[in-house]
Amino acid sequence: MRRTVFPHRLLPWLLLAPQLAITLIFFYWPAAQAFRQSMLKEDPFGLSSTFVGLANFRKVLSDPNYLNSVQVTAVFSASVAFLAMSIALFLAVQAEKIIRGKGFYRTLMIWPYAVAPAIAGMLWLFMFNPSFGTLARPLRVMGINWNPLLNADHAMILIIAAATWKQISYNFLFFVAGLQAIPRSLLEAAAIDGASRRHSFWTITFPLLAPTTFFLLVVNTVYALFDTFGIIHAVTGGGPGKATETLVYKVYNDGFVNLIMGESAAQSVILMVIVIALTAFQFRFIERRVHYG
Amino acid sequence: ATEISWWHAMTGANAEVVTKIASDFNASQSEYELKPVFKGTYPETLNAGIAAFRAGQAPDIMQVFDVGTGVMMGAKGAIKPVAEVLKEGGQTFDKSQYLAGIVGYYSTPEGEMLSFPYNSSSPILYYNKDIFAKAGLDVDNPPKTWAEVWAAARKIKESGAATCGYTSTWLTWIHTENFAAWNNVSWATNENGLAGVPELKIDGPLFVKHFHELADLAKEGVFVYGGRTSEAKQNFTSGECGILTESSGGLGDIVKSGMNYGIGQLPYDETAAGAPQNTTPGGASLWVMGGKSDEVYKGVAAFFAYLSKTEVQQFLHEQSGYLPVTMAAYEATKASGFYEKNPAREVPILQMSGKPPTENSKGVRAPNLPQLRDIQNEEYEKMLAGQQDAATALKNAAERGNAAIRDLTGG
Amino acid sequence: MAEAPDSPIAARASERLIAHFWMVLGVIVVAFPVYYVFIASTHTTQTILRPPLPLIPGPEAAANYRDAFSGGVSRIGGVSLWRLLANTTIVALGIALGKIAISMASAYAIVFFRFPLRMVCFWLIFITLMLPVEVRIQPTYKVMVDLGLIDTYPGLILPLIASATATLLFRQFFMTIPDELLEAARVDGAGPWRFFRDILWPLSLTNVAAIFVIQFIYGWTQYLWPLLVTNSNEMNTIVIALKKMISFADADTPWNLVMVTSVLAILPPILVVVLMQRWFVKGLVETEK
Amino acid sequence: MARILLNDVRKSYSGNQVIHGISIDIPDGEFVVIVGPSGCGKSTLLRMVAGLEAITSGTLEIGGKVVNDLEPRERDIAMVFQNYALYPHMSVRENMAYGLKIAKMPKDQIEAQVAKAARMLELEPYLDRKPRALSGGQRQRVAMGRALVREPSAFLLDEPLSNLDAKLRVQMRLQIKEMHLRTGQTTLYVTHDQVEAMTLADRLIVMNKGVAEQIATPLEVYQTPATEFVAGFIGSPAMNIFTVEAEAGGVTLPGGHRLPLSGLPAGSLRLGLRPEHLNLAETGQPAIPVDLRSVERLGADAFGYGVIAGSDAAMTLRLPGTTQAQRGDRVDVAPDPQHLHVFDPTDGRRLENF
Amino acid sequence: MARILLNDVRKSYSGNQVIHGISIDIPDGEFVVIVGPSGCGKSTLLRMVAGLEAITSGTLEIGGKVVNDLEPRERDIAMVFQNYALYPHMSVRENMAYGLKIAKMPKDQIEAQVAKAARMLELEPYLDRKPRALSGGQRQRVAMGRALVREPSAFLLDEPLSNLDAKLRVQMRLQIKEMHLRTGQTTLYVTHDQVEAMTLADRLIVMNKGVAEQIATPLEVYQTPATEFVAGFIGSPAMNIFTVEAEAGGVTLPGGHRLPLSGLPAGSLRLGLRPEHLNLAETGQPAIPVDLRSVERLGADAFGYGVIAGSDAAMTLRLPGTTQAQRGDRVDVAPDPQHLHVFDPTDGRRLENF
Ligand SMILES: Nc1ncnc2c1ncn2[C@@H]1O[C@H](COP(=O)(O)OP(=O)(O)OP(=O)(O)O)[C@@H](O)[C@H]1O
Ligand SMILES: Nc1ncnc2c1ncn2[C@@H]1O[C@H](COP(=O)(O)OP(=O)(O)OP(=O)(O)O)[C@@H](O)[C@H]1O
Ligand SMILES: O=P(O)(O)OC[C@H](O)CO
Ligand SMILES: [Mg+2]
Ligand SMILES: [Mg+2]
Repeated sequence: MRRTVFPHRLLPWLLLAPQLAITLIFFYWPAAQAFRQSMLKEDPFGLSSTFVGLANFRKVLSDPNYLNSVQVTAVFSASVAFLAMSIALFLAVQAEKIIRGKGFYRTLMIWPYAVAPAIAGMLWLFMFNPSFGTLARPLRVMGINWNPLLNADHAMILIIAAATWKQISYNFLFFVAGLQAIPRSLLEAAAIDGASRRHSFWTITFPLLAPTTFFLLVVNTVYALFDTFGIIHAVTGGGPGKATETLVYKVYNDGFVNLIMGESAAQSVILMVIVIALTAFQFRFIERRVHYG
Repeated sequence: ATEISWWHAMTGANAEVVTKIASDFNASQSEYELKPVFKGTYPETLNAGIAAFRAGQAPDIMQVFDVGTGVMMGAKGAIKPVAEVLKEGGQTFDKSQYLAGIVGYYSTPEGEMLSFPYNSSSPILYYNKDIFAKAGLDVDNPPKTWAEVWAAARKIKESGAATCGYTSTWLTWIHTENFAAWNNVSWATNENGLAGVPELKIDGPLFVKHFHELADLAKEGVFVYGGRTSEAKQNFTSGECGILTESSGGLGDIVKSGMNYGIGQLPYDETAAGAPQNTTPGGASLWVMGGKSDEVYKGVAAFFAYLSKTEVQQFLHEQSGYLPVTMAAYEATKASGFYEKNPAREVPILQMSGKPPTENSKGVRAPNLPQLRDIQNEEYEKMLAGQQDAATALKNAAERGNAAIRDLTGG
Repeated sequence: MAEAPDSPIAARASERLIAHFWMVLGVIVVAFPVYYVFIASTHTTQTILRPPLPLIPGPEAAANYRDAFSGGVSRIGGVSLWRLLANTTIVALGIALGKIAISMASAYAIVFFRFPLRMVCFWLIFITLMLPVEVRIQPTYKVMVDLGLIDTYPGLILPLIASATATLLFRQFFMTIPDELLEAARVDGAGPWRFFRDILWPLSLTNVAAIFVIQFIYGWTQYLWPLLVTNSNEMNTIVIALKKMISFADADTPWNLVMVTSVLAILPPILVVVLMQRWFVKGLVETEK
Repeated sequence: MARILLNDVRKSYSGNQVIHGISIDIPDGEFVVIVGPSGCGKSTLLRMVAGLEAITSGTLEIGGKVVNDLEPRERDIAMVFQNYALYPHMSVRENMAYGLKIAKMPKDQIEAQVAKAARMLELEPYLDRKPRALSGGQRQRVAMGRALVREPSAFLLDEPLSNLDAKLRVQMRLQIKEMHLRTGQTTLYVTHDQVEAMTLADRLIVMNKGVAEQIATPLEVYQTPATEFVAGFIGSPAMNIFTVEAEAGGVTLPGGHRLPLSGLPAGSLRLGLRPEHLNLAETGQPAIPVDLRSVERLGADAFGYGVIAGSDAAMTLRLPGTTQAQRGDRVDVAPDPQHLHVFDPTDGRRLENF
Repeated sequence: MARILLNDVRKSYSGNQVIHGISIDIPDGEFVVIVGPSGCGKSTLLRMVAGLEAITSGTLEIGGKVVNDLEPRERDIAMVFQNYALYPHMSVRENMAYGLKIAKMPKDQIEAQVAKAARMLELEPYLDRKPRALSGGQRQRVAMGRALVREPSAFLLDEPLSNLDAKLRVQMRLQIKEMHLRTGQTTLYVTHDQVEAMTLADRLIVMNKGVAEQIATPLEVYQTPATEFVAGFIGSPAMNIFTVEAEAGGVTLPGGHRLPLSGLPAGSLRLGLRPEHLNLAETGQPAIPVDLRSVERLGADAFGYGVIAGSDAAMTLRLPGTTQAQRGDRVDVAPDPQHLHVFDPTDGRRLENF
């Protein structure tokens, strides 16, 4: 923890007020509503609703499809978070080495982030549709029977790739910022101590990058868990079968498309609990290993 | 002027048509001002409407896709039947003026029209004439039955004219719901759900036979699966597949792709008694939301009356590719010689209104049709991937679907 | 500034070459889809509809872009391209700036002050890292209606700045600021505001730039929320207009215009990135002597 | 201008006490130097006065006001940090001007002040550089300048000259002294340098393990160190201290040598002799024989390091720069009886009354 | 073990030259101390040898191999940084063990090495602390320890003792010397401390503004400084240097005083007299009258700072610690004719042949 701090009492509250207000209105209030809704059985328009207690939860948790979805989510989220972070870190490290053209690469790396999800779905269709996709052709030529429409593994690979692709830019940007804050003197000391570049990366740079990495870990976990249903929706629609139906896609699909309100709300409550647990875990256990300057 | 809000999900050229119709309507009178608002895809529009209704801000008119019909009908207090609106609004409403296949779909079993059909479509068959020629198939006579389609498709593949013989969009809508209606077999009990809570019958022998054949074709690589909705259209425009079954609404893209295409009726199963019967519409209809002022309802009624006008219907039909909803518009279009130039436009109308609908062909309805389609798609995909046979796939689809329905209706 | 390009701690030429190789590869993979859209925007609808698409620009660029600007987009969107761009810019800027302001303030409070309930606030905020708009859409919408924010810019902006990611980022960064700097500043007579303005802010610029870029783009590409809280075409954003053009299902999508609009929708964020480049200054972190 | 009063000030880091109750009354304008071994708590003490470190217990008054709970900026102090703590994003000029800017001094006055300090610190060529492009000593001077430009009521300096070369150091030392004479600001100054400590201080605080062992003028500390620790710490080379057995008429040194020192209390004692008070013995004079282990030649002087013959009690001798003595030689030295230091072997306190 | 050979080594920072061509041949095992004013390029030179700073031109050989383009780790050196550069995320123990771990030394051996260094540096109680919980001197000792545990062929130390107290410093100095005697590693050592420079060095490099003004043994440097700069820089307090007019039979000092020094070349000259070579004049002896401006009492000695009467030429005197002289007094001092230093007034070079 910080050695010195400002002693003010009121000021921190003033500083926190906007965020707290917005959080309460736009997060806690809706979350409370979702919680209420999860105990109801309701038609979409809310014309009739019956209190059913925990029935929705019971139902969701006993649904084998839901458990399947938990598994899909675990594989998908872990892969996306891991890949998106490691590829971005790798590229950020490369970019740091470059002196001329750094800005150029940096700009290009951010492009995919600028692609609205609405367009991204279309792009992936055009590129990876097994028969006419521009990039599916080369795969075919290489003898890979590329068919994410029917092959569950291919579909999983495809959405992992798409979700990773979308997030690399984000991670890249923050890794670049994080790398710049590492004192060069420490790398010098490591060089003197005989560390190879690779070694000093893993023993000095990486540990000192931990605040950024930790931030990205939290953000990427959340991203992989939540913000990816748009991509799944556009790219595989949860299929083939239920091979790519993640928890949040299911929440979205059941609530938004199928309009099964109570169950969808129950699912989002479960999801919230999972993420609260995950976030708490990350802050309590993983952050212990983070070294701040 | 009283403002009337109209939330819709029309994109592309169809969005232009909406804008044009609205401004023409506004220009035609001064009492009401119709304000069309794009609210995203069909599910997004429906959700926006629901959220708005719950917040007391529902629009006056809302476009809801075909599969949302069940939900809207269930929301008794939230909507106002169109028939009522028209009557109270002082508009004469003569049901017989409308295409029976379409109006039937959006009415109660008792015949009260609940929503106003805006954009209706019907699945038809497209084929690539160049590929047909190359494969030595009759370029002017597309296959009429599924058996003929299978044969032609195999020939295309075998002859090397194309890598894929046949593909189709919407397996649920075309190969299940319309398959049932067109071949006059039951999709579900209770008049396919129009008369009450349905119990799915999609694991019937005719369905099994059909999907069995489709699965075989897929195994041979003759049939290529393109996705759950319209994605397969691209497999056709790219020249990869020789035959496509797809909504009549898909014509625009096919025309624009510049390919040498032909069209035919949706194929039927020649072993089915009475086939071909009639197809059922896809697309969407306009629902009037409840709890609005009389003034608004009057305006809505006036708009629907305007929309029913022959020249408006004719415009809608010719510009958007959707079906006209009135007989008069159809006749007028025919008289104008439009169909000679665009035979593809007439086929869906003929399919839909060739015979008076039976219990099996008025359409399908379930409170959770999107979910049922999801279930079907999942099972079909497993089947096409070779993980299960057609009988199992359909049995699973029916069972899981029925369970979902029971769940919802508390049955 | 002596950012010695020849410092042995910096990569040597051979390594730089390898780095270039990886960057080029990375950029190709990552930016390819964008290139793809650009290529598509230079072809006719017909070519686009008959995939696979060629990988080199076609001859229709001029025609397509002229069409888009001379009303092609407004014909479908019901509002001019300029208006769309203006709306989107306002929303994106509002979100980016709002988020930076709010989250810097709260991270500052959490890191540089000790006060009762600090940890409670900390958890209250960081638990909200989850739950995207889509999942909480109905209640949120109701709040907007109650606050009369439908069809307003605040309505478009406020709910989207309610996330803790930026706060987390600034917290992480603030925690790495050496104590000495705070101490030196306090001895120099700086209170919380001066310290923030004179020390913390300049040192945070790289991160602010990153957050700004990310949030600007996030705001720029928003779709579902703007769609929900606007009932007037006049308030549409470019992504809504874009979505309005694309139809996979029925009929006629002016694919060439879609692609042009996609390119135009990507350009401003890219411009922002380019303009922000100079804030990504090489760290001020000292070398050892 | 301010009187600084510490009253039993203590500091613990998570239960681990590092300042064990220090009390001192520093009248307005006094120059107090804190010395002590590394880690004894000098910086901590300074930081507590500055308000950067919470005071665990005790009270601190500045200018007659208890300031335990006041912010650093409310204490009107300037401080030079041991590790510089320069603002990395500001140029040298901006670093120095920062405090003045906050105090809302007019621009031209700021410039004048900064220019003056820069001249004095020989920093003029570097005013527009960022700290990272400076040498260690230059950075230290900037840190110094940042404090000098301000005119606070108290100055706190934590080893401000440790990275400077001898010449500049002498120069700076004189300037600090001069400035102090001119402005009369109360000053607390931490240093390791004996010369700085002796020459700058009005009073010296000699700290050891969080305790102030002696607070007195430099000469007092040098001449009458209060404890064995102080005796060994102040003075360079350090005082030679060893155990002797005193009886009437003389003492027995390690190695069994006897010296006819009288008047010491009988028994085991710690005897301290500064190298500069050991002269080469004339023949016949009672002397201490020292076996030299090494000789360091510094120019003007040389230091001989050795042991009392026949023992392992270390002895340092100060020899003339021209001495011929070398490793292995035996040298006889005689202590100056005026300058004997005697300490209690149990608690290390000085024994005065003998 | 390695010979280090610098051949016209230069360094520029973006066009700004800070090392102007330094050549020196350091035979294997030599202990070379670099001194010079702050900012003269000492650290830069060291960093070039370490491989942390690219060499702008010239060649650097270590152990007979040109290493200009080698990575630091390929040079087999250890270095103590002026600002410590401790790894903030590692404990003291880990900081010290880091280099050994990389060298794949067995675990128990690492532990032994670290324990040894920690004992020597009095760091044992802090082995498990992170650097931020250490005092300045403790940090410096860790930095030192990090280099000590390794056994490289060359040691580079950049003011490794500047933050230590006098006592510890003496102790460390002796230990460094001893270790060097034992292991015989070639060592480059930067310091500001005259005592360190004089006692540790086999040879001294006196740098000024990027130029090596003199490279010689400490005593040579002290006794026969090659330039006026060196003369003024080495020795503390610094040599008094002023301009005199020499003619046959005597010189005229500032203030018009005449001294009967013979044998000097006629004309304007710079005359240097060390404080320790000015003795209080006996009555009648030709003397330099000095008006004291201040007197610093250090215990053993006192320094008198003043000017030659009637001029503003500064004079520093070394007086006995017991002197009664004080500010305002006039003192007559006589130079030791054995220890005159004469420099060319134009280029500052020493004039030997007079
Ligand atoms: N990155 C840099 N860019 C420009 N000039 C620099 C840079 N680093 C150092 N210098 C300059 O080079 C000169 C030599 O610096 P160096 O650090 O070698 O000095 P030094 O002799 O070690 O001084 P000190 O005793 O104060 O540590 C200094 O004047 C310094 O200002
Ligand atoms: N944050 C901390 N946590 C625990 N112990 C600390 C912390 N900071 C300092 N200490 C310990 O407190 C003691 C006093 O530290 P301080 O910095 O005051 O020493 P110092 O006298 O200034 O030494 P130096 O001359 O080496 O700078 C040291 O032993 C140090 O290890
Ligand atoms: O919109 P269309 O004509 O593609 O019809 C598809 C159907 O609406 C699917 O239910
Ligand atoms: Mg200290
Ligand atoms: Mg240096």
